[in-house]
Amino acid sequence: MGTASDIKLIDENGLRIDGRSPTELRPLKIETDVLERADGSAFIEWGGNKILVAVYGPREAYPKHTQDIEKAVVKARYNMSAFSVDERKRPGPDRRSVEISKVISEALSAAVMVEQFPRAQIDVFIEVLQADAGTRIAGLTASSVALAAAGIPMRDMVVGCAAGKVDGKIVLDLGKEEDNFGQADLPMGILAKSGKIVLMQMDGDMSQEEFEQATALIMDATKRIYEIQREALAGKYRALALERSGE
Amino acid sequence: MGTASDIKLIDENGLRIDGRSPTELRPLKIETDVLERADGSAFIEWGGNKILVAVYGPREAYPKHTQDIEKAVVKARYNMSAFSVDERKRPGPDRRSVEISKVISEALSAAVMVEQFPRAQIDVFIEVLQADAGTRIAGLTASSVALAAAGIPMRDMVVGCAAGKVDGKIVLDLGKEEDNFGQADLPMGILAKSGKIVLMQMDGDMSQEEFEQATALIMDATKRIYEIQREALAGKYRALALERSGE
Amino acid sequence: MGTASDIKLIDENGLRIDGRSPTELRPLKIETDVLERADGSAFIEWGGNKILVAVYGPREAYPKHTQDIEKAVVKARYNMSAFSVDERKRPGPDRRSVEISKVISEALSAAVMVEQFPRAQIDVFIEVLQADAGTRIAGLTASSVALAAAGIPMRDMVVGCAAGKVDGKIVLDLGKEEDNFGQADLPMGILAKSGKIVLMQMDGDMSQEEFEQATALIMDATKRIYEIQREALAGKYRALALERSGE
Amino acid sequence: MPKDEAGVLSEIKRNYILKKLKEGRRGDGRSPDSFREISITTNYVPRSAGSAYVKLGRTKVVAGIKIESGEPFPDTPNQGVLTTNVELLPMAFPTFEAGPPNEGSIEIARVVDRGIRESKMIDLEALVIEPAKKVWIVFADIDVIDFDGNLIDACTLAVASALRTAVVPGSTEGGKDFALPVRNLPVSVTMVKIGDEIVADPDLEEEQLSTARITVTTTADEHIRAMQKGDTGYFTLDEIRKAIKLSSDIGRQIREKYFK
Amino acid sequence: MPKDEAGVLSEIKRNYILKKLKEGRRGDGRSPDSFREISITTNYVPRSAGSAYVKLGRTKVVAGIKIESGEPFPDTPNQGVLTTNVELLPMAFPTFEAGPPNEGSIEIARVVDRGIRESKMIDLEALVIEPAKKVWIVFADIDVIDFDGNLIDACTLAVASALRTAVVPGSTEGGKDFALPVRNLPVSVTMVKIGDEIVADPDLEEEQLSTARITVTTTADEHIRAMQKGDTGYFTLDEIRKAIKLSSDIGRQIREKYFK
Amino acid sequence: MPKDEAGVLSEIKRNYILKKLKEGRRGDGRSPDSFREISITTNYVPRSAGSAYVKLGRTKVVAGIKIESGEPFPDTPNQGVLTTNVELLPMAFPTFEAGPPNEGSIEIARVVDRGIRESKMIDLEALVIEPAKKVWIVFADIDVIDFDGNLIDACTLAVASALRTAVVPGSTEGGKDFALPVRNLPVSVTMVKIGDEIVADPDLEEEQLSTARITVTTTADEHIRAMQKGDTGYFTLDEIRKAIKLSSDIGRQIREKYFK
Repeated sequence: MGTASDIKLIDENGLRIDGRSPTELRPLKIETDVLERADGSAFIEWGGNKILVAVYGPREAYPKHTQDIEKAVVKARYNMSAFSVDERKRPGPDRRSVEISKVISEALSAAVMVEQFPRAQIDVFIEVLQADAGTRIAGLTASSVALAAAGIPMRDMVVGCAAGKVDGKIVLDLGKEEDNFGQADLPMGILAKSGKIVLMQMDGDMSQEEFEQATALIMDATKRIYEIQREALAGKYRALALERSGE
Repeated sequence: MGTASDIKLIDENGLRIDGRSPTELRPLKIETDVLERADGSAFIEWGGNKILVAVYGPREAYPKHTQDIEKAVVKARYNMSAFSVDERKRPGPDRRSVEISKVISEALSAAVMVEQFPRAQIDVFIEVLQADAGTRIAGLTASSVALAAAGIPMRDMVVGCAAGKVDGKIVLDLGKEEDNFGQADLPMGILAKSGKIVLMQMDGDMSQEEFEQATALIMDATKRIYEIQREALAGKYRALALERSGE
Repeated sequence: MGTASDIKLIDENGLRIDGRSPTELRPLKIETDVLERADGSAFIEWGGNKILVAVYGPREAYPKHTQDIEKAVVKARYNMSAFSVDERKRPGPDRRSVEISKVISEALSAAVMVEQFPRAQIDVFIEVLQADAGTRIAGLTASSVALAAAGIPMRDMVVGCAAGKVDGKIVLDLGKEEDNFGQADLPMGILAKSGKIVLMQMDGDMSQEEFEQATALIMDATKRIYEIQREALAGKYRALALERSGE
Repeated sequence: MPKDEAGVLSEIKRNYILKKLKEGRRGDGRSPDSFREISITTNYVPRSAGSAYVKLGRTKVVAGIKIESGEPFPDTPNQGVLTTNVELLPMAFPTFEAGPPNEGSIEIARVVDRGIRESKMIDLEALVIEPAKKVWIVFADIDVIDFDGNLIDACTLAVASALRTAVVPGSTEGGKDFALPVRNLPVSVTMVKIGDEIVADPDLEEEQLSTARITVTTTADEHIRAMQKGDTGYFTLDEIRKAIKLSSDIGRQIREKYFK
Repeated sequence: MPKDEAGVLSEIKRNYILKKLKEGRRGDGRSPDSFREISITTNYVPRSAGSAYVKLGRTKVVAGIKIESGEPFPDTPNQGVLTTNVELLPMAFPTFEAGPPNEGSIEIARVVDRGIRESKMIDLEALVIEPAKKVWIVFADIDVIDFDGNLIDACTLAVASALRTAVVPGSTEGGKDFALPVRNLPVSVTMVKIGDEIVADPDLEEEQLSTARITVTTTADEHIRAMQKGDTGYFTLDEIRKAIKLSSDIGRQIREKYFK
Repeated sequence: MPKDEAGVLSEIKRNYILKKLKEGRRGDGRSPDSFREISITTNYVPRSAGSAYVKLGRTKVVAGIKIESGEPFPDTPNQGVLTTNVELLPMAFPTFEAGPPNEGSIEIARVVDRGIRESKMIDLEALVIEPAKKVWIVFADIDVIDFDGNLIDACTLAVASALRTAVVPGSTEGGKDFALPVRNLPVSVTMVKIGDEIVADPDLEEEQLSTARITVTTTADEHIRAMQKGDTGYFTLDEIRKAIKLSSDIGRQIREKYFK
């Protein structure tokens, strides 16, 4: 986690540096079907994050030796564009993005009905156009929407959400300064209906008591995020319905 | 194109820094069959350029997925040797050589009777041993000769030639200083008999009128270069004839 | 070979910087079956060298085009761990390790009954955990033991041993300072029983007379090293015998 | 350029397009010399130094500019540096693959770069911090996110638009932030030859039917700043003259309509 | 994680292990919350700055530390640098291949690194030679030489043990050599879920049967410093609570037994 | 080494060559200890610092030298740097592929380099510009353009010839240009074993028939400066003695004939 600093991240009124309360999410907006070629797509703006997700598949897994005869392989590729962060990022995967791609792939695999598509591959391309804190959970949240928009059968939606520790206090959904100068970050991926945990990473310093507080905040926020996911998809189906009635 | 400079590239008599008139080519010499292993080869000296070309094929395209069931794939690989330029060049392709390889491959494809060799590959290896200005058109000119020397059926020879703009004037076949400090360069690849244009790139600053002047110079020079190509090949056939009569 | 220096490598009594006589080997110890997964393994400590060797195979050679229809391919991979040398070594092969892998592969091929395993591959992984001088011959010596421990039929054991020139004198088995500041190094790989030479490299400055002295030292030491190899393997078979009688 | 998902355009579609072209109409109803609809959203990635999201029909690209201090090239000690990179993201098309730039994306980036560079759009001489030691390096990176043909023009539009809004972070080097000094505006126009027809701004279907491609980049003075012929077919000199004229005309219209 | 040599665990073995687990016993007789035998040999590579050879059951790894002077990261000018790398050597398992780190070894290295880093085991602020210019760079490299499951814990044990014995070569920078300043000791505990059971320190067979993996790294204060969930299955929140508790307990035992 | 185009030498050719060898004659009529015709053209690439085009029978290589200023290696602060690289160009043989050096070309480059280096041909100590800071770096690059066996000797001949004519661009560092200081001349002689015979300067056919290869590089004092045994066969000690003697003799002849 972050480096120590003199910056006061929570003020005397308990408000955070961007004015949020400890249990408040940053502004969050999801749009579907933003791309034409992809089988499904979504665009998420979450705080300053701008992330595009495209889904292709199910299609035959390639190269052949990667095929699983029992189920589809979900392959997420998390990528930061060269201009997404303060210092220009050299194109291509680095160790961080390889790890994030792996945990997101695993989280989505738990939600998709992979057993329906043996030998297939489902590609989820996550492009971070602008990065604020929490790109992996924003990318995960949008991926789930893009999969649904692609019509891929899922047992549940995956919601990404994080809580962290800032100035010694547990708060929801860290912003950039909080991420840089906070004491802990706990990103999670949760199946919306069942509450099962399919992604979890943590770094920093948290007592077991603080972990309880953090997960309570996350579990509660999950419902709100799920609503936004549903609305984004409802927008899609409304649009489809209109299209049809317009014929 | 080049950087601005105080160097005078054309003198009061209209002569260029190396003494040439605006419509004059640098000295140009082509030799064939300079290598033993290749199916065809050529060596070109054009100004200070020294370029070796070897042709292999038609042979089965490999890997298999690169095969075209309707025609042969012509694959040129333009490469500068480590010692060919002022500062030692790291071995291996860079972006410039990848682009040049692509446009040369495309230009040669237009000349070779590719439809006679479905699923085949024709490799053209261009090695720049010493680089002066205009390596791509010199390499292209020699490639055409090497293909013919390899006995590969062609509908026409490809001639490479460039014109450019120097001290505000359109001149033929830029030399090194002209390339470095000139205002425009227009390399072209032309089918000798039909005058069709199969390679063209331009960078710098040229009015549409100047473009007309430049292409006029090039079209005219094409004939002279084509003669040199023919002679190089005639030399080959003369040599063959002598060999036979000597038997 | 080494750089010139004022360091006196042989003292007035003819003893070397580590107290050895010119014909003395550094301490040498070999252990087998130090790993569980490998089909055979050996650990060698030779002077300050600590080298681990694992053998896998014979197994089907992969990729297929590397198969030899007449015999097994022996593929040694010599690798230095990042912490094996003074300055941290970047992981991955460099030119030196590629060359060493090649000459060790060739030396072992001469000893293994490769004709018994057409289309197969025998992998020999050599990991240098701590490098002193002479890692290649130590690795070769241990590889031979690991192959035998894996039960791979061999016509002879390969013994690695080196001699060199230090302060103008021919001595056996150079140590680190001798390697750094000596005048020649001659590493050899010898078939223990037949005395055939299957690896030889030399660098430095040696007269033909000095070469004779050096090979005499090496040939003599070969017998001693071979004894240590045999004992390491005998230990293995003794252990096996005990295991069986204990059943 | 990649084939469509079926790998090749169906014979029927192909004949339909060719027939229409002979009648002076394109598959989507355009005239041979017209561009698809263009939409430009600048400042799309506000945290970059400059950015633009461009739609050219259904082709979509995002350009982002980063400006950092660094060393000049030894042969141009008194100039800033421009570097242009194009990523054909796998999200943009079913057969695009992740990995280092291939010859296709390298060609696009180099043609876009030449247009920007040779038009002298950026005043590189105004980007020197300390001669021969420290200059501003302008990174122009383009993400191709949705592919339906004519990437060169979409990318040139996006980079040019992004550069026009870009800010040099002078404050990081003890000065003040200032607008990137830009002057000329290069417009690239790409045309392909289908049968004997030349059409501008080809979509993917048209690219698949074409035998040769030509890009002509011009500035407001109607001078040519960069050209690139592509593909295995040919052009006659007259066809190239026509293409240059077309580029010049379309460039004027685009400048008029989008860059007032 | 790789399959065993046959590619999959035989049905018979699988059922045997699952059945035993229901009875609270593991294939090798361990209880669900117990580790395999641990053996730690420090100073195994005496010429490195610090080293340790760790056996965790039949899993074997060697960690070596190199400490060199170099530049700090621009955003942490007053701190030394730690970098952690794991090599899954092809000697360790039949299907491991030589080559650059794959996603498996990268994940292991990053989880090990986070445990060391977030526990603040190394006092990075004490590793500055000249602020913003020169600091000590600590390279922790781990060779995996024999693989039988649970690499994260084996590697964390090895790196932590090696760091505790490491010496900074201050004499190369005009000072004195000094012991690397370490304080907290992170202990990582990895657990997997097989059926509905959670077992600690899985061996390879158990990893192949498991649906989800979780690593919890704690310090002596029983605070959590790093966590990582892996694999395509899930945990309930209660299962994670249980895992944290287990990690805390096992961490205490390991500290007690091996790091007195 | 690569096979010929058919992949293997035909049985007939093979038997013919073996039979002739027993009679002391080689396929092309040479005696076992003779080289093919050598042709050396120096200054072949006049814009490089030094160059040579060498034909050894039908094997052809071009060596070019570049000399640039740069940093010395930390362990040899008072010496210039030599680096040797061999490119097996795909134009040289049907099965050579473009790409980074493979183990074959690396071995060749390293054996050539050792011969040059250990003979102390170049006076590296005379290549210091500023001790520990700046020295001359000598890049010896070799293009293999036509391949018919025995690359090590062809490359050594080419590099040695190129170095003898090389000029250090001292004027770029405020001094004067000067001839690269060279003294000893290494000559490498490569021999292969076919059946029980040892033949020098093998062509491709002979390389394909041979079981073992040995290179011995000597200087005028007939000392050995570098040796390399290759291939999966063996030599007896007597065979190596014979090879050393042969190398010494041939080296004398080559020096006599080509380097007066």
